Amino acid sequence: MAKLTMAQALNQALGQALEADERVIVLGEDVGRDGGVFRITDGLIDRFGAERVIDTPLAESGIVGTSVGLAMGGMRPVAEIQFFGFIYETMDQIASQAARVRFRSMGRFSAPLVIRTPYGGGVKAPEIHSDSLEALFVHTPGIKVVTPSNPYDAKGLLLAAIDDPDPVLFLEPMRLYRAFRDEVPEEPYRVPLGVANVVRAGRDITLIGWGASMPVVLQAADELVARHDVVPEVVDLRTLSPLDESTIIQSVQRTQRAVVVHEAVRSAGLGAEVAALIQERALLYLEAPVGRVSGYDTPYPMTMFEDLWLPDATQVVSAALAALRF
Amino acid sequence: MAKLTMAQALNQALGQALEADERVIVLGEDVGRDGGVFRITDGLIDRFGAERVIDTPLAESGIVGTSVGLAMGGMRPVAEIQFFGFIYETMDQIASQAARVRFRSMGRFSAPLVIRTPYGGGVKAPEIHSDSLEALFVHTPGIKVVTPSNPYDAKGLLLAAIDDPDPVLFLEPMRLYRAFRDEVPEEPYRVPLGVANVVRAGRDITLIGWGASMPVVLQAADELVARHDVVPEVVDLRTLSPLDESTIIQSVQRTQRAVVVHEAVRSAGLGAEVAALIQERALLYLEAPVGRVSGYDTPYPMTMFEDLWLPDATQVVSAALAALRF
Amino acid sequence: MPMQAGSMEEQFPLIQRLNEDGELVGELGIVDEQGLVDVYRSMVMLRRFDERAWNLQRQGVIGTYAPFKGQEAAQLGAAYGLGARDWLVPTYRDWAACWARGVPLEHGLFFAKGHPRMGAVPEEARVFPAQVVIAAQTLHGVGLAWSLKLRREAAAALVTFGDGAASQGDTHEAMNFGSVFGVPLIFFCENNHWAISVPLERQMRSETVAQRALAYGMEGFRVDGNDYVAVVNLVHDLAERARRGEGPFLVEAVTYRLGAHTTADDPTKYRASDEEQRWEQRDPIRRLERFLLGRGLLDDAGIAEAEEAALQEVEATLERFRQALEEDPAVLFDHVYAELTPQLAAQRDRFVARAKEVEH
Amino acid sequence: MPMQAGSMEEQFPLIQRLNEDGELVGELGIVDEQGLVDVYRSMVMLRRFDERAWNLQRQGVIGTYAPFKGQEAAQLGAAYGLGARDWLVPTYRDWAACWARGVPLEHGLFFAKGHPRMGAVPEEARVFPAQVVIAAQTLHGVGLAWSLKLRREAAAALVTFGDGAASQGDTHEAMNFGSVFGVPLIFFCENNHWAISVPLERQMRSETVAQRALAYGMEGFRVDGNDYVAVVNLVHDLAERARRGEGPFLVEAVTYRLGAHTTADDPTKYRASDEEQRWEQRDPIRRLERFLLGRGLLDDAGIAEAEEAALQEVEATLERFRQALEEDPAVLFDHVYAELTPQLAAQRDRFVARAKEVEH
Ligand SMILES: Cc1ncc(C[n+]2csc(CCOP(=O)(O)OP(=O)(O)O)c2C)c(N)n1
Ligand SMILES: Cc1ncc(C[n+]2csc(CCOP(=O)(O)OP(=O)(O)O)c2C)c(N)n1
Ligand SMILES: [Mg+2]
Ligand SMILES: [Mg+2]
Repeated sequence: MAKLTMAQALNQALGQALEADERVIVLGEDVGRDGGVFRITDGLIDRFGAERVIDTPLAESGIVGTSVGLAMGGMRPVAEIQFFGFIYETMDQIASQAARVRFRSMGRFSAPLVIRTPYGGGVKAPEIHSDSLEALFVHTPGIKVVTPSNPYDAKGLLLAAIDDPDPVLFLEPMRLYRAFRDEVPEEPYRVPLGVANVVRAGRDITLIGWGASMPVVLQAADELVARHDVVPEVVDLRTLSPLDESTIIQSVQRTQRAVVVHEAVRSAGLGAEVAALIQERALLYLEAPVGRVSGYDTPYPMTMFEDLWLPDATQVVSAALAALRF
Repeated sequence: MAKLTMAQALNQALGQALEADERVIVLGEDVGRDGGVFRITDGLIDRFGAERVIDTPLAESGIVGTSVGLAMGGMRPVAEIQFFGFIYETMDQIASQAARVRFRSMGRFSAPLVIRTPYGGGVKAPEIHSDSLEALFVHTPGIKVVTPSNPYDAKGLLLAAIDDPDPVLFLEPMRLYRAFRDEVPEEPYRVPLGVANVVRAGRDITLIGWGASMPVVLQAADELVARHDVVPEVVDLRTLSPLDESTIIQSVQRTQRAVVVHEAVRSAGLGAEVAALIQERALLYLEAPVGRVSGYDTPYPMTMFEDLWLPDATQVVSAALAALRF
Repeated sequence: MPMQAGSMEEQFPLIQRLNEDGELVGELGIVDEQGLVDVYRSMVMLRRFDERAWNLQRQGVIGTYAPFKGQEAAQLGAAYGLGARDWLVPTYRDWAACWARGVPLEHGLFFAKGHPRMGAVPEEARVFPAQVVIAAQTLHGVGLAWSLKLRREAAAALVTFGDGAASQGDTHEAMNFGSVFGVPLIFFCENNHWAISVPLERQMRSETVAQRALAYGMEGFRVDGNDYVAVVNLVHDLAERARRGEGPFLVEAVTYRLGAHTTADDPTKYRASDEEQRWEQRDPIRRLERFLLGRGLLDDAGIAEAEEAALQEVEATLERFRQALEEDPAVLFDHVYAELTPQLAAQRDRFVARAKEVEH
Repeated sequence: MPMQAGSMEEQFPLIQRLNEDGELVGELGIVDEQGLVDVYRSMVMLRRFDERAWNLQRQGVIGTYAPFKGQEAAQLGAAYGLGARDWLVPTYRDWAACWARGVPLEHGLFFAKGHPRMGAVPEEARVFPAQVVIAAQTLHGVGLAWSLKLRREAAAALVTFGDGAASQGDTHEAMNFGSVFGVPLIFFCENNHWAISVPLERQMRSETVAQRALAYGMEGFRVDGNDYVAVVNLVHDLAERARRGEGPFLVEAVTYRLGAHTTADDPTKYRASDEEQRWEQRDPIRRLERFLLGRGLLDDAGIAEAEEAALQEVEATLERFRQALEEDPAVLFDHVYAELTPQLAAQRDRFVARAKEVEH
């Protein structure tokens, strides 16, 4: 089996989807000749032509809005938004259009499109390029939200997202595009949407993360084991909407403690939903408050200081220890 | 003192702000001759002229984006977005522009604008006209989020919002515009931002709501007292960002139970943040999980069934009793 | 020298075939005289429906309704100009156009009622569900037309939008995408001169909507939107050209919103009644009626008969509407996703239990 | 007959005063010969800065940097065409224009470094902070210009944006608002022919950006953006007219991005080197140099001297940049709101404590 980076795994998935299904097209800014600013669509235009791998004009609402029409017209568009921070430009076409087509038409129409977008910090990108805005879309019924944390999941989740009959927002942690390699099977496979991954079984506390935060969570888990004799269970949510609540609850019922980790701003982030759920469904099991390790309530910082701003393993370890000593 | 509806109180506040400060202008779709689709700006164009009470072209990003430029240029624009559901069209200008001007320029510039918008259900409005999207903006640093639940607060909060040196999203529960009247002093006054209102002191449970949900919460409180011998404390958040955490926590530390009520969709709604906060800072006081009474995880429904979909007092009472019997 | 404003009305002259007095000033083109009688009868029926819907709102039977009174010729011309395999992407005021493309009229009432079936367009009708976010559908029209092109379907699409909608960023992005990708689409602007209370001249400084086409290297046309003959011929030609790959096109149908913006609106607050009266003279039905009377294709008996048939049809529509009112509220949960999520399944159960409680 | 595409380049002819060979083909207008020597020297300095910034990124001193190489004449023409009380609303590639309006060049490095001071424009400079969301600033430009009009200030504003930015909905809304409210603004499009890897002809089907003005009843102009003399005179005239209330205007400055999109970009992937070479011939600095040499206003010694002065100025800029690197990270919390909220005060304390820990 080949060892691929997440970027390569995603590229392979897109190629296989284009190959398998004529209805699939890829569109966005610079996805054609340039292969995307992160090279995720590299080479696709040569294999599938400019009619199916399309450089669009610079307009995000245009990209998603036409994708909605394309999807309603029977195509399977995979749209790229160049950075998640620019998603605001097309919020209406996502939240009020793509996510509502099925509901609005009582199932007569649907909008099975995938919106891929790089997100997260740590690569010293300019302003508005590093924001983690997943919570906004978890609060939006009608669209699914998915984010892989490793090359294997990236390929399997993306293929599942393209198959899915509903619109999917597919968040790619840009810091992880080339951070490490995984064994990735050559043939197409699916990782089902809606199912969290218990990355490590444990007993003392549940650490919950997703996407870009997973390496931080895993590093913290290592430290907890190595230095503090704490064996955490680690859950990678993978699909953020709909949430795999039962995996979360079952884990916390056993471990009785939890810390949730995300890069997004703290207030009204997805960590709040996870904490609210746990106290709702497992209060009597809880030995300590569900801890949140997150970004601060400031705009994503100028990158000179982003490393100080981003959650790191030390903070996760401290939060876990605080929960254990509560 | 005159008894005014919320619509009248808001209209009075706008008139007084326009009168007191030349820099204040009012702009939006149909705010001029028509006086706004809810008549909140009624008569202002006659008093202050079409240069200060401005009918704009039909473009929300245009309204907020030019308001950002106006504010940076020294004006105090009060922009109206006709219905909250259309805010998506201008998310970038709110979240990445207005909310970041001060941060981006290290304080050299600021964007002191107010965006007023009617929100919430119960008036049988068309699709996308009744959504409660406050959580999206509580998750957006740099902007304040305010919502009154009665005529008195409406006037005082709006005048405070217009004074505020930072951008404020001002959410007006359209169901309450003309639902009842309050004594409202004629002279201008301010209700400070960032301070929740303990509407009723109580002992057995804390009911937390805001804006359009407050009448539901109050009705539930009445029922709890009258029929169940339960004396709830009722908190009206009023400012949703920044949250008045200490009022919430202090109340729950006394009552040891809480239910939070909102019309917005449940997942990742502001109720999650309130619940997460409470378990974080008052877990050992909690005798029961913080309950959430909210909309369902569907798009805001077609209005034939909105009454069934919206939270009502019965649900709040049940949630409170569940917490008490936990 | 830059182009000076002021010449656009000349550059985009108003295309007319049937003038205000009902005189033919061009060719009938694709329509024949008997067909025009049918169109006349349809218009009368639609006008009666529109009035009836207004009253239903006043009686509290439905919620906010947006009347299309005055725009019947523009809407029917657009709808009937299309071919059988062409698509319509409508806005919220287009019940006449939708009806002509196979969507039963009660959908207009569903929409105003907030009935879940409002957008459940019949399978065979090539029509998108109406939506209310101004201009969002212009991009859907581009995407749909693009899908037709990609799938090599010999079909075109027509997307409608208002004069106010022309100010939205989405409309610009749609026209730009549409022209860059050469999609088989007609951008059909129903310029009824008002966006709620904002008149055209405060919506834009340009004289015409049609001239926007110049920004995109697209062909633009201004047509008398109250002249069914002109509209249907223009749309027919352009749809054919679009199917041949010559699209997209921009059509500005110059018409007028004879009624209020919606049942919640009071136009006396913001517009002069003499303007309304001037446009009453240009009423598209009256114009067609005069033509038909003049040609001997219609007489008083025919008019009475048209009215009679209209009332019956409207009654039948109302009857279908009433019968649809028995709807299971739980349907709200069934089309959020293709399959119920675990969360929604649980919430659906709670909702159903509560609905039962409330019933009792 | 609708307007046919194909005539726009004639309708908006390229305004030029100094041709590619450095020959004067129009009047000097507001500039004098000595002033042109200064502008030449500035351009040389800016070019050296731009190259140096590129290298600083390669050395890891700063992050992603967007070079303005090739656009110096357009930017300086725009900046110097404005009056002292006029405002500049820039995009992210406009460090030359910003510098000419009083923003020290190290701000370009701050921006690329992600330094909190990137947008801390000096109080006296009438310049907005650069921001990266394509086209968002076009609306800020309209709002700012509107505020000048409302406050009866005799001042105008100029907002810059790229050819790619012309596709965004915000640009449309800005031009429409601007023209409806008659604001004293120049929409200044730096058409450098590329939006990252997307060439102009796939960005829009129209031949020119200038013709977009027709959609708004606005005057539009196409100017040779590599011709400082043409640009500065045009902007000067339009700013004056804008201050008199005749605005807004659209200017398309036809230029070329001689370098990569940013330091993260590799243009050999998507564009032909002969195109680049063709535009190297039109380099704005070379053109001015030829003119000055031809007039005897510059000689080899003068060129060498300009280079020398440029290097010194760039060094001084770098020195100021380096000295600014000692910045307190806690500043991130101080400008979220005018006052720290209770949450932010607590979070700031935690952040400071942690920053101290990390230091040790
Ligand atoms: C994005 C958005 N903004 C505002 C509204 C509220 N609104 C509904 S109709 C309307 C005016 C539309 O005018 P026009 O496009 O001319 O269409 P008409 O109503 O005349 O058919 C407005 C402002 C909306 N539905 N969507
Ligand atoms: C809303 C938004 N979408 C995408 C981007 C990413 N991006 C940065 S520059 C650029 C191309 C801009 O082209 P143009 O407007 O021609 O300006 P130029 O870079 O040529 O100066 C893109 C797509 C962005 N910054 N903002
Ligand atoms: Mg209209
Ligand atoms: Mg460019």
